[in-house]
Amino acid sequence: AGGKVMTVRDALNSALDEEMKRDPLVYLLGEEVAQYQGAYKITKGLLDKYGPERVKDTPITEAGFSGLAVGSAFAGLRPICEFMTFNFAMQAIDQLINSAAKTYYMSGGQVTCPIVFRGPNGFAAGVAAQHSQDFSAWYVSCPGMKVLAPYSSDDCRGLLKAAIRDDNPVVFLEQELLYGDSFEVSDECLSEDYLIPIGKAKIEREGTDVTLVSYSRSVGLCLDAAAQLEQKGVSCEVVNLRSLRPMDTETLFNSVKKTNHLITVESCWPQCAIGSEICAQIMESDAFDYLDAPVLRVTGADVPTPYARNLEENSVPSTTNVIRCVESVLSRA
Amino acid sequence: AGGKVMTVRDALNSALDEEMKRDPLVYLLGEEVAQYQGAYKITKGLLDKYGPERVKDTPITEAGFSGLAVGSAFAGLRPICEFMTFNFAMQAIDQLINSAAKTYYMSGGQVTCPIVFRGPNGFAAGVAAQHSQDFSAWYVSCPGMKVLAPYSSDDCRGLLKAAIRDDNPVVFLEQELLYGDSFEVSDECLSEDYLIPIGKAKIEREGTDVTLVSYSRSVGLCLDAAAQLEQKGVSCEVVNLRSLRPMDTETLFNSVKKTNHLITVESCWPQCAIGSEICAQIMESDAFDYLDAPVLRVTGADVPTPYARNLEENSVPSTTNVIRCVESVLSRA
Amino acid sequence: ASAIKFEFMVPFETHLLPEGDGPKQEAYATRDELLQYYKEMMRVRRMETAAGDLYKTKFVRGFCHLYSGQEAVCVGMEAAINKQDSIITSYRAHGFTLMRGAAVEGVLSELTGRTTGVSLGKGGSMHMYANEFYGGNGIVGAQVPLGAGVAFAHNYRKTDQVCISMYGDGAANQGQVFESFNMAKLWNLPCIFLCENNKYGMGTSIERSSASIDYYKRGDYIPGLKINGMDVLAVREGIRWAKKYAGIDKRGPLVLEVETYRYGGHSMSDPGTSYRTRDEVKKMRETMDPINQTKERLLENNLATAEELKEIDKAIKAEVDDAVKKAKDAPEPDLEETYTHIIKGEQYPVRGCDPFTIVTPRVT
Amino acid sequence: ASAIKFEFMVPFETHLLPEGDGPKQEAYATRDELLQYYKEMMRVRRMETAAGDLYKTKFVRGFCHLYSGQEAVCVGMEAAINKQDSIITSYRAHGFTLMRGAAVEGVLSELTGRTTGVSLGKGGSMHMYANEFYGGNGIVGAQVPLGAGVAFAHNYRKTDQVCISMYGDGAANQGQVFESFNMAKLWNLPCIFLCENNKYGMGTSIERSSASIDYYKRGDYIPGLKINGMDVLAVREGIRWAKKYAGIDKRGPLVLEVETYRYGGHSMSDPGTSYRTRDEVKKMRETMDPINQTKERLLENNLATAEELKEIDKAIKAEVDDAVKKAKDAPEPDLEETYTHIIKGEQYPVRGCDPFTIVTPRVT
Ligand SMILES: Cc1ncc(C[n+]2csc(CCOP(=O)(O)OP(=O)(O)O)c2C)c(N)n1
Ligand SMILES: Cc1ncc(C[n+]2csc(CCOP(=O)(O)OP(=O)(O)O)c2C)c(N)n1
Ligand SMILES: [Mg+2]
Ligand SMILES: [Mg+2]
Repeated sequence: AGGKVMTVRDALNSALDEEMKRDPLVYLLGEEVAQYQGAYKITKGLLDKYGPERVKDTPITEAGFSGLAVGSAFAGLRPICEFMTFNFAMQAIDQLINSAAKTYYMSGGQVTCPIVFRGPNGFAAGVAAQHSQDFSAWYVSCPGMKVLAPYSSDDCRGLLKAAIRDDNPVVFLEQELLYGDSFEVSDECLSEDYLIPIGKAKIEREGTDVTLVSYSRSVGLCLDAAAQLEQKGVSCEVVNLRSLRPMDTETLFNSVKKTNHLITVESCWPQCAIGSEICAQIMESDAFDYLDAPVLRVTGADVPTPYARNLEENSVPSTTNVIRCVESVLSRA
Repeated sequence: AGGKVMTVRDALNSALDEEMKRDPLVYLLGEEVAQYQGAYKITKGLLDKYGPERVKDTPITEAGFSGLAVGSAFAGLRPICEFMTFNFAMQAIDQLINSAAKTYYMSGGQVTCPIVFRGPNGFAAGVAAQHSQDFSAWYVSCPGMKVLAPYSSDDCRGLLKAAIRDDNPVVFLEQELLYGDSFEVSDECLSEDYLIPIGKAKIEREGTDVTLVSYSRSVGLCLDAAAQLEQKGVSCEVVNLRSLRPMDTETLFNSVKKTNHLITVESCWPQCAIGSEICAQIMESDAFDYLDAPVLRVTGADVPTPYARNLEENSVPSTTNVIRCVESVLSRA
Repeated sequence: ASAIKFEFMVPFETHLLPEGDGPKQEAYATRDELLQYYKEMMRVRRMETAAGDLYKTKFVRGFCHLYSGQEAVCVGMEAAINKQDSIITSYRAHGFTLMRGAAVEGVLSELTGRTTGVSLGKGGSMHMYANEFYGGNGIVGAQVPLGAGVAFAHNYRKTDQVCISMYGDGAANQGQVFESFNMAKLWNLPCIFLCENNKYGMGTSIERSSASIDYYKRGDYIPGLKINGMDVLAVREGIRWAKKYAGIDKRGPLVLEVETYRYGGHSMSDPGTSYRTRDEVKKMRETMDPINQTKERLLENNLATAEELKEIDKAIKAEVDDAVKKAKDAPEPDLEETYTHIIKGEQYPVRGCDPFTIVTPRVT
Repeated sequence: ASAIKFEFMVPFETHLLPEGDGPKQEAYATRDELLQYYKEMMRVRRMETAAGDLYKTKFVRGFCHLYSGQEAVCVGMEAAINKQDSIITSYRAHGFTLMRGAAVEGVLSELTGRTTGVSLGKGGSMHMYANEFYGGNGIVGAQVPLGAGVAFAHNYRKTDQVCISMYGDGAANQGQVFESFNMAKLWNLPCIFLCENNKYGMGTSIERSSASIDYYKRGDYIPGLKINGMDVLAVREGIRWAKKYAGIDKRGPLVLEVETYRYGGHSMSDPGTSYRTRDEVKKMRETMDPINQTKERLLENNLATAEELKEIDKAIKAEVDDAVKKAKDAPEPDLEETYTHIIKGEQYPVRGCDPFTIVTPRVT
């Protein structure tokens, strides 16, 4: 890292820009992506550069426009379909699962669907229950889909570009609360051909005592918790999954074999979530034998997201939750 | 059991009938539920008995009619909303989650939503990828929803009646392949006020060596496997969860404490499924210390359901999978 | 009190109605009525201004969609229906919450996330409810079938009540709106679909979102009526007629278009000036403002004096100021409330953010 | 060969088209053309009968929706478009798969779930594809926006091609159909929405599912055309006109209604007699059958002899019989195929039904 910094917003925007420049089959559609420059300004400037044929404002009809995008992918285009947030994609999820993810299989490989569904997912601030659901686990459950959940600007550039070049449907889960955050980026990351391989996790911080595994914004939480725990003499290794399906369990399990302790951290509701899956997979792997204590999960609270500030805070995972779990597993060891 | 047998279809049908008779606010809607008597004949005879005001054929507009049903529940009716299969409910899932499950909370308890969403879920025979998804885990993940997954005729009568009388949205997951199956039912079960408490599991078969935990049709698989394993001298305890949210982990964990071994069996895709959740919860509970081997999961294969008979068979869990897992955990002990 | 006749500047337009059917192109109103509407509209306006201020001072968080400019719609509607009739709308819900019986304090305290809020602080701006008011819904279009369902319940119970199921010009393209039209027509539901056409979705003008901007015709086979939504009397007359048509005469659903305008941005984060000109907004304010129009009617017909109106304004200001103060001072909910109201009746343990936080909520 | 003129028994009807626009109420066809259509319709009919038989003998499983009675639609359409034009339809897809280039054997082997099937046995009855034929879709209504997307791609590439996006009378009420209409009109897409009105959904007649049964008018602001779908020449002329309108002249989308009839039940499990009379079916077969009509045109105009037609029938029978045999005898897919074609390109390990079954599929 040469000390250059970039916001997540700019990372996403530049990745979109470069991939649209590179491949004329790539186009972008969604609500307010063109003239309004994106509800969260991720698509800023693209209408001017690529014109209304390639940057399309859609009506507020998620099922319709995502179905249309999928159809155009069947016919050889490479759409990037923005959902203003993934909450609204629930109206369209049949198109994502039944049309996008399953058709390559059902057709015995005849019909491909190179498409990226992207937009913010999970918590935002003060928007209450209908606007802050984390859908990671649902998409992860579905074969035929790839699911990416970037954390940093580097993740965003490298993974979004990889997603756009991928020949499969990719769900690309961003986080609104990260859009304005700045991260250091390397020169390599700024290259127009910077691709992060799908299916590879990243060790964000090395450590020896406990592994914190996470994705998206919760990676930041883990890093904060790790910094605090360092004060107390606890060394955390932080694994950023980056890709949720396929998931790089190898990197994760190697980390566990080293630290012998694992905490999963995410903002999904607890049940049937990413942490649950990691617990199950670790039980079925040889990494299990290296565990000195059972895995604990930090998750969103199992409640619809409340509006009031203090209740909302109480329903979003915090460093307190992480530290409490770390201390618990280490004390058991 | 007095030797009386009843099909799952009749169990469901009689439960609907009795609850409609009992409470004039209960009504039924869905595709082909009235004049056609139900695509799978679960609603047979009800139109004749209760008339077209209370048994309503809907157009093929899942989002619309489930939204309408939810609205009528807000306004004090007690709808039973049939999905021809839960695959089609994916078009409507926003109404189930964002409208039905979250409104009681968002309104601070002002608006209630007593509704049952029911229909077949999961595998059917020879219907390929778009028609055989198991949605259990998605609904289980969502607070505000209750999720039931009956196995036998007894389950179906007692749980459906309880669901209809419940003041919350309930997702009631049936299994098409069970509709024609006959089960013994007790006199108690035939009573018009037979209710099975939501949130309680049932031990279908007692055993000492390993616990098989399951729900819906896979309970049958476990019982078959248990019978086969008995031949080999292995004693399986089979836990039928009945209710997936809330889940009776107490009964389950007590069983594990007794047998010291656990296999989860379901037909969801593996990732972020019910088995995953059970693995995670057991790690976080004291039952974990009683395990003599890690939990293993039997699930649907992680593939879109193929059409060809042999491929389909290969993607649906079988007794072979269960027995293999049992033998593995017991050999590790 | 004797009523005065007012001719409408903008006539109603109809779709598929028999010649001569539809509301009259005029209305009668008394001094008391006009004063009441003036007061109610002014109260909504002041409340929304206060909400905006509370937002700017960070007492309100997240999304906050104001109703300024559109007041004649909620006030005119309420004047035409009764308390057993039902309304459901989108996230732009503050005005309706008030008109359906909440106090200004209840709305503003919901916005500040306090336990005195109409939803106990759990819903926020988009999720407010009241008697026969089914919210406040955040998912564009999703409230439309919900409203048809409320109408279904009225029909099921064989009452004369209607449900007014509201949506915006942007929402008007949502598939479930059309699905609802179809069921409402097939089943002859007393559902008044009401498209509030304020000319924009978020930043998208109606011409860019909708292949047909005649929203009152988009029920296709359902009769429609276009209403000037800047005139509270036109709204009242239109809704009164619609209530009789759908509720009392049981002639089936209707699709109404109410033309209106939002003065502010889409939500607090939108300055509302990138997709329309400042001039356009200014002109609407100057020539069409529903409160000014009502004021002029009162003054021009000598139904009230400028003094009287100033008194009303003052009283409302005091009411809202007081509500603001209370909304700021009221306590936040107990942390336990995080876990209540998930389900009704028997409770089960709820998991918080880690395995050590397990709460069994009180029964509600 | 010289063409003969045929007047249509059932005239086209139009919606929102300028006076005089729309296809002519007559068609010209040569002997070769009529013979070809006869042959193609007969091939579909025989194939569907064979499929039904294979179902009854349990070679085919699950859902199986036959096209008998509706053959003129797929044959007439294919006669009017070219191979670069696109089609997408629902689960009632066998006829289109054939017309778009598959062999009878490929369709029947898909039904029997063999590796020689058009989808390698993985899709079954509802999921068949071919060149510019995008399935075979099982979720009612979902294929309509997909088809609009294919049209979007044609437009994006600036070609003259169209996509015909098909749906049934039951599907016509689905919200995403209307969402697609709106986008197609806004963006002037070369999309021909085509409602195959065969009078019933599953067991629901059109009057019970649809508040308006004028399906060609349900695009509201989109011009429409109603076509007699039992007459292969009417279908051809209607589609030819539509292709010029939407594809070549770029006048935007259309909504076509093709009136047709299914002879059998909705699927193999439906006897198809509880919601309609046997008489109704019989009458349609006797008076409207598309194959018979074509046969009569050939015979009455001395374009072919009964002998010739019998020869054709015989050849088709032989072709289908042979295909049936092959479909029964072909091998089932390798078990490995369970795991292939989940994703394209680089492969990752796939979990089977237990933790001991982990397969890394071959690259596709
Ligand atoms: C399904 C869905 N998609 C997108 C959004 C984001 N969104 C909220 S309001 C809005 C614009 C709605 O415009 P309109 O219906 O005209 O209502 P108005 O705000 O003008 O009252 C959008 C796109 C949403 N809440 N739900
Ligand atoms: C979303 C959805 N809902 C329900 C079904 C079940 N279903 C399959 S076909 C059908 C009837 C469709 O009728 P229509 O559109 O007229 O087509 P046809 O079968 O007559 O060709 C129904 C209800 C489905 N496949 N998808
Ligand atoms: Mg608007
Ligand atoms: Mg039909």
